Amino acid sequence: MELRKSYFADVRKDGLNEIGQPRPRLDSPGHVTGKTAYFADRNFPGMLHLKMVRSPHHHARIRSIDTSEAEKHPGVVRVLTAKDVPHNVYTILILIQIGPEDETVLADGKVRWKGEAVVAVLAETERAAQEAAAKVKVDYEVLPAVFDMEEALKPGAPIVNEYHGQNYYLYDSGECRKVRFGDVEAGFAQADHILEQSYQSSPIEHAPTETTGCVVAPEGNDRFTCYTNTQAMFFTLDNASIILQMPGSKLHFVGGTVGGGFGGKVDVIVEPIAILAAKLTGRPVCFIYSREEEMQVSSPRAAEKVVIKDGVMKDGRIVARKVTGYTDAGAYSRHSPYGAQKGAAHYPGPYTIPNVWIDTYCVYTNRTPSSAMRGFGVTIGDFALEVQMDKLARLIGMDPLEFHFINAYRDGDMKAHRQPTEGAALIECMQEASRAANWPVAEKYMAISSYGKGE
Amino acid sequence: MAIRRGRGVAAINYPTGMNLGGDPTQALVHSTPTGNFMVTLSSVDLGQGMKQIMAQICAETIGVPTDRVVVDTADTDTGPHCMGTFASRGTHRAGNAVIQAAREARQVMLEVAAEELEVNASDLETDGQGNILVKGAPQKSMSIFDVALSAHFKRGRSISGRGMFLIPRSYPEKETGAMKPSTCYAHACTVAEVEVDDETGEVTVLTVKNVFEIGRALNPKMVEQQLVGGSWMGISHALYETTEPYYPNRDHGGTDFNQYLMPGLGDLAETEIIVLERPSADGPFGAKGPGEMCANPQIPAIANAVFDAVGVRIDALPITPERILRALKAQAAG
Amino acid sequence: MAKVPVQFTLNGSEKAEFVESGTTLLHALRDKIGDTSPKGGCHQGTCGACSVIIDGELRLSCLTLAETCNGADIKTTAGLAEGGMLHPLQRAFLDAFATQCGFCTPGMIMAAKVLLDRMPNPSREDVVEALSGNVCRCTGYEPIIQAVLTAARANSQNAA
Amino acid sequence: MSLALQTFSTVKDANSALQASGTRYLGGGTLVVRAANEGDVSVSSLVRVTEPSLSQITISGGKARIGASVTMAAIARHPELGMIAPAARAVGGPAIRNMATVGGNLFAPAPYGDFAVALLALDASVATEDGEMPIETFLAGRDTGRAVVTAVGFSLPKAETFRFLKVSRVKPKGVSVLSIAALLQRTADGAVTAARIALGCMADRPIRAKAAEKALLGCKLTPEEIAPALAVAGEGITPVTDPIASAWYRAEVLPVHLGRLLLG
Repeated sequence: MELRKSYFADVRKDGLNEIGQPRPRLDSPGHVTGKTAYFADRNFPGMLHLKMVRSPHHHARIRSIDTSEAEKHPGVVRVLTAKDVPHNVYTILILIQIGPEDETVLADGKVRWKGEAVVAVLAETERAAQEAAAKVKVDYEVLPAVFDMEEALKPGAPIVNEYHGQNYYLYDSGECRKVRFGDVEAGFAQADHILEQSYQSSPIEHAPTETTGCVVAPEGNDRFTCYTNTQAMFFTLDNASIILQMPGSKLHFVGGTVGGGFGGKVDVIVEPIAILAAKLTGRPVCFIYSREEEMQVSSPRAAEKVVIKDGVMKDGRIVARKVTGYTDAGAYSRHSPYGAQKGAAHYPGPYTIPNVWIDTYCVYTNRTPSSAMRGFGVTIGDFALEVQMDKLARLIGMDPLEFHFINAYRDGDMKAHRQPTEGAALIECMQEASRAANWPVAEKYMAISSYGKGE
Repeated sequence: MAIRRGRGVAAINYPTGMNLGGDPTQALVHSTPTGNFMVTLSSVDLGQGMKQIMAQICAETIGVPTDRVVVDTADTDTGPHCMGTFASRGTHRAGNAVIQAAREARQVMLEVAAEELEVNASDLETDGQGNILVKGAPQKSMSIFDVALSAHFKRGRSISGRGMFLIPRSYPEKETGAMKPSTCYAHACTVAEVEVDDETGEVTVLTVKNVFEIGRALNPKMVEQQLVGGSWMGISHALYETTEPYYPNRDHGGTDFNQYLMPGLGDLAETEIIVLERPSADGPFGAKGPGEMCANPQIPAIANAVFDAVGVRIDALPITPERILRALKAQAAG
Repeated sequence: MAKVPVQFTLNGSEKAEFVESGTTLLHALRDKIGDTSPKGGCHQGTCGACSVIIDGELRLSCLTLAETCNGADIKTTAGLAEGGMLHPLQRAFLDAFATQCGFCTPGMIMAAKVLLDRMPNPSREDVVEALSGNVCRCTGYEPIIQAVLTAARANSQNAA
Repeated sequence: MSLALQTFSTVKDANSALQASGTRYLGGGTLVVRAANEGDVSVSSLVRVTEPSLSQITISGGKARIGASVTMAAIARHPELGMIAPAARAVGGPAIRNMATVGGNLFAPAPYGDFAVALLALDASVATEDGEMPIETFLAGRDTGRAVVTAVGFSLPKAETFRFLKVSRVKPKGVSVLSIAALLQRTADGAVTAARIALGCMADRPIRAKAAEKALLGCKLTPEEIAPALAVAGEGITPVTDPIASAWYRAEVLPVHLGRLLLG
């Protein structure tokens, strides 16, 4: 890695004692000696193992659940169903007033995705829990499922999630988050070329080497200590408090040392049910996702679809950009309404475009609920935007890198969401990339700066 | 058979912190009797090095070496609230909270030293090595060790501070979408060079040259760790990763590390990282959040490079050999 | 549930425990003996985080039944540092900033150790092959490869 | 019920124990312990054998006999098995190769079982207590047979006659897109007089490319002369679809990779 200190030297104070110094990491000695304590390194005598019985169907009504055989299985201590969960219908962003509550801790009457948690089995050993889980009988009536976002948005599509009542998240702005800037149709009318293209992505798993999980120990005083690898301690504690209808003062979370997250550990999934299990049995409980659960049950990055329509001039100026973004939330909201909205703020990318129209939708389908991942709301949008930029450049016969310079935002430029640009540095990144990659551009582009067009 | 070469470019920006703000983080800092400093948080270290960076930020602010700072996180019985580690917010939000707490503790520390040295606190400075000096008269000094002892046992002062950082929440205007999503943005530009086997659709990423602008590299080696790892993940997202390889058929999702595909040690691209620093107005020492954006620009850069190599556009991720081969066959069929 | 005796040497000291028949070595080490340096990343044999050295060979403790290890000589990353001195590999991982979350690190170090024990001067390709069964999601692998190559160089300089 | 391991000193005793339902043979553990870890409760009892012959490699008279418990690592480093070492090294990473056995590989479903592909090309015999059978017969019936495999045997191929290729997305340790093993006898001027080609991932278990084998007879290994064999390489295949590749993709690239192996 090279630090190019020549850029922005005038606005940066170097020569500090600790900042900017490559100090060794204080946690690394623990890592290389195997001494770093992750949540699963806590082991308590008498700890129970929680295994989840999951829906084999994408969408189904639960006619009945029979746990009697499982309860009799040797080593089984307790079997939990929806009725055991004090506040079974929740949504994690309710803490920042983004509702409605739309997800069940344990399925109640219906499952909306393949892999949904239905019954929790607690046993003395993992093996006993697995054997008992295989004995839980759930009678399902399979319902029509919808996987495709455009299908889900059509009239008459099966309703995925009754708590919403329609297959999209209803923002205060309506069925999508909107950004309107300038007059996009006038921009298209003025453009030399119009290019409309569609991009899509598949769900992506975070795949941290440490799977999601927690170990809960009763403290003996009505408090419960939850050793967890959550990415957000109080966020998880406060949601657990709501779900369990238990004062937060009864909960003690210990964590902060996590074997990789990448956004995959911000859902509040394992902790509430494990704390409930510890409370109902009086025993320590561990609930750790298997690798298979981590891969196929934990929330992935959402599948997205992005449609971009651009109006571009022969001289390289983009004069109008219309973006329609669809985020596949799967069956439940989790963080997706937030992510779709973040996309609306991110488009039209780091470019100054006078006429912009953005709609971003958060759509419900019977796919695995998606949630945050590294680059949430932006990564797939950047893929779409930057492939589109390449196509536009080629459409007008211009070098793709030079085309970027023409449109790059600079300090003072008004963004589509009506914030003036501050602290831009896109141009300098591209100038340095031009040098590093030996991809020459016209001298005039090497002479400009993010400090603004006036300079 | 032909191995065909292409290159592509992409440029991006990325907001630091939770979209639209409203995401607080607090920190507490206190000194021990011998002038070591404890930072208490509930922030989560996912492996990116949050603990180390908070130690360096506290040390710089107080004026002691980093090894005199201990970071205690994350225990909800002791650590004050942090919204969490996500949205490239950890360094920015918690860092600001630590600075504020450390400044308050530093002020008490200087006041105690001022009493001991019989000068005004405003006339004191730290040397970064653990000593407090009188400005312009460095021979008149006192170690932080002694200042802490004095505070604890003689003066009855708590060298401690409280920090809170909150960017007020922005609410998007319904019709126009006017809003303030973030206060600062990191930037990047990546040029990727690939080879594509036009008989099998296999892509080899030869080089990725990444330029990242991240505000301030608080610890350059740790920045490098994250940027190199992120660049690898970007390549992985571009070419390999999916939980539903044959959607709309939802079968055949990988359930292990053999079948959920990511580049192996034998697939690594030659990776160049160049870092620029334009300090942000509200970042701790100017830092922005590099953690997420470093994995973004490789994806479109590779997509564009594949097009440059073989003339087919793959507009769906991941860009698998199968998708390329199908496109090449369609192209050949006219 | 039938308990069976297991007895082996772990990092030079004798261990004897009763475990349930069918218990993996990973569980025996972590839950019975208290050596949590091998990590359970997948329990499938696909991530390498549980790697240990059994009688000089790299093995996956998640797929090895404890009772098949009677009499074996087992080494884990927890036993690598001697007399408070880090092993050159551990030192190299620190210096190369080759750990981020650290979860894969003990397994990586085990895989690297069997390589260097057999091949003091490995090529980059040898390192790539030796670590190929170990997954890291944070680093992009390059710092880990560099750490192993550095440790090898340090070893050969000490030997010279 | 927990998972119980029974250890026997003879194959005979192990075979008796394996008659009980829920009982599986424990080789290297890479298949069966994984299944148990993942919650396959159909496995309740494991059986292993400590008979030393199962771990022995014997080379004599141009023939190799490899005990079923011999690991991929042991084959890869055996000085007289260099010609098939690439197939052994194609299995897993180093730790897996120290555990995975020849016997286990015969049962590994696609996309695993690369070493069995090599054995199929070598026309190996598979031994159980009941005697020996050709590997093709064994593979066809492997789902129903319950007897412990004790060894595999094959004639050592002459240098230059045996070729092996594994194609994977992830390197160096990746699961197969496909694997190909070919045993080719040729005249002094290079014309093929006998060919045996085995394919991995072209069905749920290794299969032969019989049409291609036939089409290669009399051909020299030039692009023009092997073209007819490549054209029929896909006859009779039913490739697997899995996260690595689809059946379509595997079928499409099979002739490409077979061509590269033959011309390489």
